Amino acid sequence: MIAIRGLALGKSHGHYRVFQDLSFEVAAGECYALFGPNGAGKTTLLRVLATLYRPSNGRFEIMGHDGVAEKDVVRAALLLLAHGSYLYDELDAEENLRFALALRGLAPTDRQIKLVLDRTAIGAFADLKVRFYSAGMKKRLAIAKAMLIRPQVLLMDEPYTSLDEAGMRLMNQYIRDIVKEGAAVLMTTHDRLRSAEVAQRVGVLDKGRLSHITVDELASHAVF
Amino acid sequence: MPFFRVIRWVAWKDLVSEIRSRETISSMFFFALIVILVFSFSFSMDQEAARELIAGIIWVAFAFTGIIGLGKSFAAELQNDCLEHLQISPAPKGAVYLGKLAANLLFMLVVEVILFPMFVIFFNLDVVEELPLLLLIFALATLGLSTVGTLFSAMTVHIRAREVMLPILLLPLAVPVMIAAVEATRGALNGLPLSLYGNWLQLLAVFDVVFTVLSFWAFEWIIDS
Amino acid sequence: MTRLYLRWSALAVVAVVIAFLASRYFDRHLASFTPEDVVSRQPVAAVRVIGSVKAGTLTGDAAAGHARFDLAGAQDTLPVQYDGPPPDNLRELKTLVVIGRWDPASAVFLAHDIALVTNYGFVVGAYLVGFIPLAFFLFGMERRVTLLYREIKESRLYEPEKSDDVDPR
Amino acid sequence: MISAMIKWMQRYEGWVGGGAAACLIVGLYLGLVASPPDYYQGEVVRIMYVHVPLAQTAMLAYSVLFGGSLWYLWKRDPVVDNMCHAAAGLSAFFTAGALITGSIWAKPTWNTWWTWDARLVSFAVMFLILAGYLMLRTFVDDPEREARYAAVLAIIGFADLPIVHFSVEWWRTLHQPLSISMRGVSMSGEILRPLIIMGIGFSAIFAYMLMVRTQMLYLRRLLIAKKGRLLSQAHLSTAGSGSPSGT
Repeated sequence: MIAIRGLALGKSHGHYRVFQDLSFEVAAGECYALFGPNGAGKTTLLRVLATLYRPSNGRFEIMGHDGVAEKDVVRAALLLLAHGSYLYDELDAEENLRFALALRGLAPTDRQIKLVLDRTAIGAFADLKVRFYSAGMKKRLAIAKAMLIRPQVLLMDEPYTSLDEAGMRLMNQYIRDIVKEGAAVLMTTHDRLRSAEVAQRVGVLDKGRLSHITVDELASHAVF
Repeated sequence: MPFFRVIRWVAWKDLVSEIRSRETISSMFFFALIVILVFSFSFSMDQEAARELIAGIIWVAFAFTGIIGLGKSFAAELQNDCLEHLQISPAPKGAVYLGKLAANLLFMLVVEVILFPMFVIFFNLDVVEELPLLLLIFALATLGLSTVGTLFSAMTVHIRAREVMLPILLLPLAVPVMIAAVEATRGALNGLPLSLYGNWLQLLAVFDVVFTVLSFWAFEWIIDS
Repeated sequence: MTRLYLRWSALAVVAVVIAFLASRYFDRHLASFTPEDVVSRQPVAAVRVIGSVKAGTLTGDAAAGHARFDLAGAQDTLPVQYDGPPPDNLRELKTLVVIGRWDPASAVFLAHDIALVTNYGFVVGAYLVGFIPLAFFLFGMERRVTLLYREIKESRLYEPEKSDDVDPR
Repeated sequence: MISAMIKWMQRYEGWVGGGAAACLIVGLYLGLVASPPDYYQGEVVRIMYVHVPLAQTAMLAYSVLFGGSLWYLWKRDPVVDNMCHAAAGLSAFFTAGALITGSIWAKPTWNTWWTWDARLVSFAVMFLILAGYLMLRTFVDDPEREARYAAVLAIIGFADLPIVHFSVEWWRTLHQPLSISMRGVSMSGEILRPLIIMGIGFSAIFAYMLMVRTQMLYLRRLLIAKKGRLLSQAHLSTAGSGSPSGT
């Protein structure tokens, strides 16, 4: 679960305040979709929660652990799927997976790797250097990575971009699965249709403030 | 031990990437070749002058090639935001540092081992019996350059003018390494007894230990907020 | 702003006074004449004369503090009668400074002390290098602080914000 | 705690500055007028009364920078970071001063402007490290990251200086066996007195300058921060509800 209390981020020793006084929670087994216009601070919020930036005020907890003081525990529990694919161009899919998992102290078996590559439909390209992958394939590989890691908290930055129709279905299926297993999912997105399929709660971040709306309101909401 | 596994995997990742692309080592190698060429033109060398100057030339070439390799080390991590990944992965940062250090050290040593025979050929050096000692000197001094160098590579990767800043920050700090390496290499090449330049090896060892520990500790502040 | 300039003007005045005193002190105690100056200007007060001891002219008991020698300048030479503490540096062909007064009656320079030629230029240079940039550096900084204060005031940024939580203290 | 100390020192900075000026004037009198010339060095010894305090102050400034950097990494206090930045600039200034006055002293004494003496080389390296430090600070965009990187660099550089000193000392004894070395200056009271007074004066003026410069950097950052935050006020405030609520 993610619990955020009075979180503020002034970037750069308070030079510029992106958002302030945010409070909300994402429970275990819940998928929360965060909407908002460009530049509202959605991505920045995810990056704070992923412990990339220090918040300038307030605190947040991931699985009951403080996001600043207990960084290491938090990092082991969460996974961020960001815009950058976090893949090494010269390694192939399998090597990339093994490396990413090794950083978390995990060692997947060949069978597990083959399974997730097949499920994400990139098994045929498993021996290809990631350099030759398209953006959509990289995203699929990221899903495969997440499948192996099974994070308790999953943060996703615009998960649907550059995925094809089948890829989006795959993504949603994966989100449903992991939510069923009891993970907390927080995603930022602009795709109302796709996110409405999986999200239980929806928030709109605009001008540094968060307002909650229901999933049904999503189609008619006019902020973005 | 997860700590050592992380070291191994980081180093392995760099090595495999390098073996497949050959980007770093080939650019280092050709740069060093050019340096040798320029030096042999700019000093008209007879046997006598060569004995005096060659150690300095070797280490100037090695230091600048090393800087090229070090600069590329963390620039490569910028692709696909991999550096961010290293930051937020739960892996101990010190292990990541040691992995990168091992890879950098290996690249530099490989280039040096390829280059050294060229010095021997171009400048008519006589090295057969001192070879193991020379390798030890190379290893110690290269470790000294790459400990701080790896740290500064991570530091300069996020800043403007990073290609300039790496040598500007690294070389003043590496003054002791350069002095010790040049003196020890000169001693070994001229066939002096080890007791005359043994203390330089000690100095190199002290530098290596101090800065490996310091950089290991400081790396966390560089890569993580 | 005015206070800053007032303070620094006061400092500048002090510096000028010190410089004036220093140059007075230098003229009185450290500046030296050449033998030509002494011959042509016939000074009455005690002066310092710089020159080299002419070879073969040093007579008398230098170790006891009594000696006669000729002090050579570029053209003229000056006969010197030295009576004073035993000098360390009185040797032939040595360039040094003799301190004493010119006796026009006997046409002999009566010296009571001997000093080495010193590089006052280096000393003065070092002190100027030490202090002048320091003063300019400090002045620039203080001026900048004052300007920044004024800018912050004028742009009315000093008004406290409603939530000052991320103020860099 | 350091912030409180800085605040306290800023309150009394006028006294520190005045005291420094008084010490320097007394030191000038003692050094230039009252003290006798040295037996061996002659009048040139008077350069020491400005050179040695400059060098000592440069080292003091680097020590402050080192301590402040450690403190910053521990507590992340932006004011301490400002102080470190100020100390680095001052240390570079005093190092340059010490190098130049040392050079002026060396010319009449050793008959050379520069020699590869351990002390000289360590100071030159220190100057280069500080110059690199100041350059690094201008090249980082994010102030938080700038402070972190700078602190690490200052600590690493500080650890390097003794090793530089040793290595150059060994290297020198190897190549120019002590043809010209610093003679152990006989520290008679007449030489010691102006040295101490000038040392106190320079340390005090360093403290004063540190306060002024910290203030300068702090104000500059404040100005940028406040302008930025006015911008974010526009970003954060909604048309209906006026300014956002505070925490």
